[in-house]
Amino acid sequence: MINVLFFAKYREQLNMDSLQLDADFSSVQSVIEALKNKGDTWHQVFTQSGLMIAVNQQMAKLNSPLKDGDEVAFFPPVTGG
Amino acid sequence: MINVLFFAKYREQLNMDSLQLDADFSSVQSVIEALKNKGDTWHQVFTQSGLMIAVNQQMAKLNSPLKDGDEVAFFPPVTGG
Amino acid sequence: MLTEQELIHYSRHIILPQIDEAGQEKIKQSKVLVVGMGGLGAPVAMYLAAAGVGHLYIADHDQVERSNLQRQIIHNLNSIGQNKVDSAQSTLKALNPWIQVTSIKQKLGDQELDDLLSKVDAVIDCCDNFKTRFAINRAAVKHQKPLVSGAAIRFEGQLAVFNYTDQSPCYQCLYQPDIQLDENCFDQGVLSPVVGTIGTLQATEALKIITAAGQVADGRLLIYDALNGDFRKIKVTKDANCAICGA
Amino acid sequence: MLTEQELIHYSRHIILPQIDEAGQEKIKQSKVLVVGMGGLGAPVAMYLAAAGVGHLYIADHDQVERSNLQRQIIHNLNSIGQNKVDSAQSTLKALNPWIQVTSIKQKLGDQELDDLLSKVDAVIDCCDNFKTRFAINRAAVKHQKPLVSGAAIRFEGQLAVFNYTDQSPCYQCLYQPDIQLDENCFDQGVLSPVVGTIGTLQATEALKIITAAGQVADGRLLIYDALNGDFRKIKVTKDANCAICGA
Repeated sequence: MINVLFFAKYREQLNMDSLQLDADFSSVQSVIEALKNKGDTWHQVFTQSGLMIAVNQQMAKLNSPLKDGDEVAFFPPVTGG
Repeated sequence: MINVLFFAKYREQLNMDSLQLDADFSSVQSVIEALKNKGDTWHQVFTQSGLMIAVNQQMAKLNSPLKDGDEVAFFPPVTGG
Repeated sequence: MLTEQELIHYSRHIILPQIDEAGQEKIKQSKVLVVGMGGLGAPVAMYLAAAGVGHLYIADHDQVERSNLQRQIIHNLNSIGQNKVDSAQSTLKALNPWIQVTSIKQKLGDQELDDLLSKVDAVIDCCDNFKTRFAINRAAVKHQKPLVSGAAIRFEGQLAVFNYTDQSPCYQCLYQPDIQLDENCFDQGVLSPVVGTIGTLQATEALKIITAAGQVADGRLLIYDALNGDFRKIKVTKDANCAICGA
Repeated sequence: MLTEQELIHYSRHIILPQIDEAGQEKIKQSKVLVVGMGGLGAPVAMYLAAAGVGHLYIADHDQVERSNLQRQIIHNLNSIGQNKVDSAQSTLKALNPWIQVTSIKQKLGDQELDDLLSKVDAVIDCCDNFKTRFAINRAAVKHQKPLVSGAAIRFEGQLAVFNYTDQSPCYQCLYQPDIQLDENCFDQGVLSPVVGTIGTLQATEALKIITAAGQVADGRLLIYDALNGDFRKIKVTKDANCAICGA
């Protein structure tokens, strides 16, 4: 089981702040693949450039490994000032 | 066991942001009594007017009951502007 | 209707889908009371003016002193000795010509607050003492107007929205009126931008209330500790026995 | 030495035990570069000026437009068409006569940043594009100067301190240089006080770096979502293979 959180723009676009995935995932990349299959909006959000990832409140990468019970958070890059 | 957190001015005055009390406490008041006995600074902090209390991230009162594993946070009132 | 120049002025709001032209029109139609033109009131009034709140009521009975300038960025060297509301009004009118600013120079008691709360859509509490904070809350509850409350001192700040709905707590559900404490910046000091952080958060909640964008942060207290850069949220519930807002 | 008038001006800082007269003297001796005089740069420069940063270097190559005034509170109606640094400089000098302000009107490339970073104690990134953000980071790493990075758009903000110690991550440990994104306020919009919140948090971290008060918030990214009033902290570690700060 993986807890998935969506912050800021992604939370708005998906109209959801969290969901639970009841399966095993080896890496962040595999979670993203699963989310992309949930529909058009999902596919759009998870193919945007610069997607930022945190696993258990620590910055992570696409190939970061996951274990049961991990929390994966997605949030957008911000460059404006 | 009770997890005790200190925020803002109290954290500074006690030079500590948290501690663990390994005993049973029936209410917030009994936690305060235990803390007051830890020394002069502790006694001073916990006799200040307006002490604010949260139990498990929810506002609480002196007579709020506690159960094993609760988190009790103390923080000062602020009126400045 | 927004004029062509207003559409340009507010274009960075209007492009936000949660605001849009309709939201900016709501901001233009809104009337907001800001109590206190000190450390908190400065950024609150400046950002609400820049954002286009159509009618700002600003209240303060003090004059600008040199020691205010360390953090009260609505005032400047030329303001020293002036009434704070007069100094604030010139800054606000220079930021935005499309808004109306009404200055209130007297100390606010129950009667003045009763009158003011009948006129505005929301009140932003930027004052520096519990007595006025409780009086503002009483008037806000009486007139069923949202109260955006901020406080800051030393390296600490607090933020909460009260009285947003029938189910929301009021200020007196959180703070007991018998509290014996009025720490002020004169005695205790305050790090300059800490008031700015709390004030800008107050302005944001006010704009969310006016436009119905997002979720207003009511029913909770935000605690900010600048020394370790920490923000905490504490849930605050309505006290059914509250002397002010209880049934 | 602080003069008698400065002691009054800064009295709300000096009374703070973590600042004291010695800390205020450090603030007076400090030199800080603020890149960008827009939404973030406005509150950063105003609060650092009010707080007494002795020498502010402010950089921006743009002119003030009407649409800036919705959030860039350092500028006003009279500034439209002026260089942003000129408009900013007059506001800053009116806030505090004891400080020195140096304006840089050109676009900053590697060479200009190299020169500037050799002169200052810290750099505050308030710019609006990744290219400049990466260039500022390179210069900050080269000169081993702390970088206080802020960003804001829509209802969102981010804050981080980089390069504070040898063990701290740099901007490029967090953001990859191949990122294809430059969302700006022109396309995306921004809620007026959101830039104020991130900017005041940047100013606070800068003052903590200068005075060594509290714990500087390095090694983490703060994410602010104004729509639900949420703050989150994400741990950021140094990337041993970072092309910029790696060994």
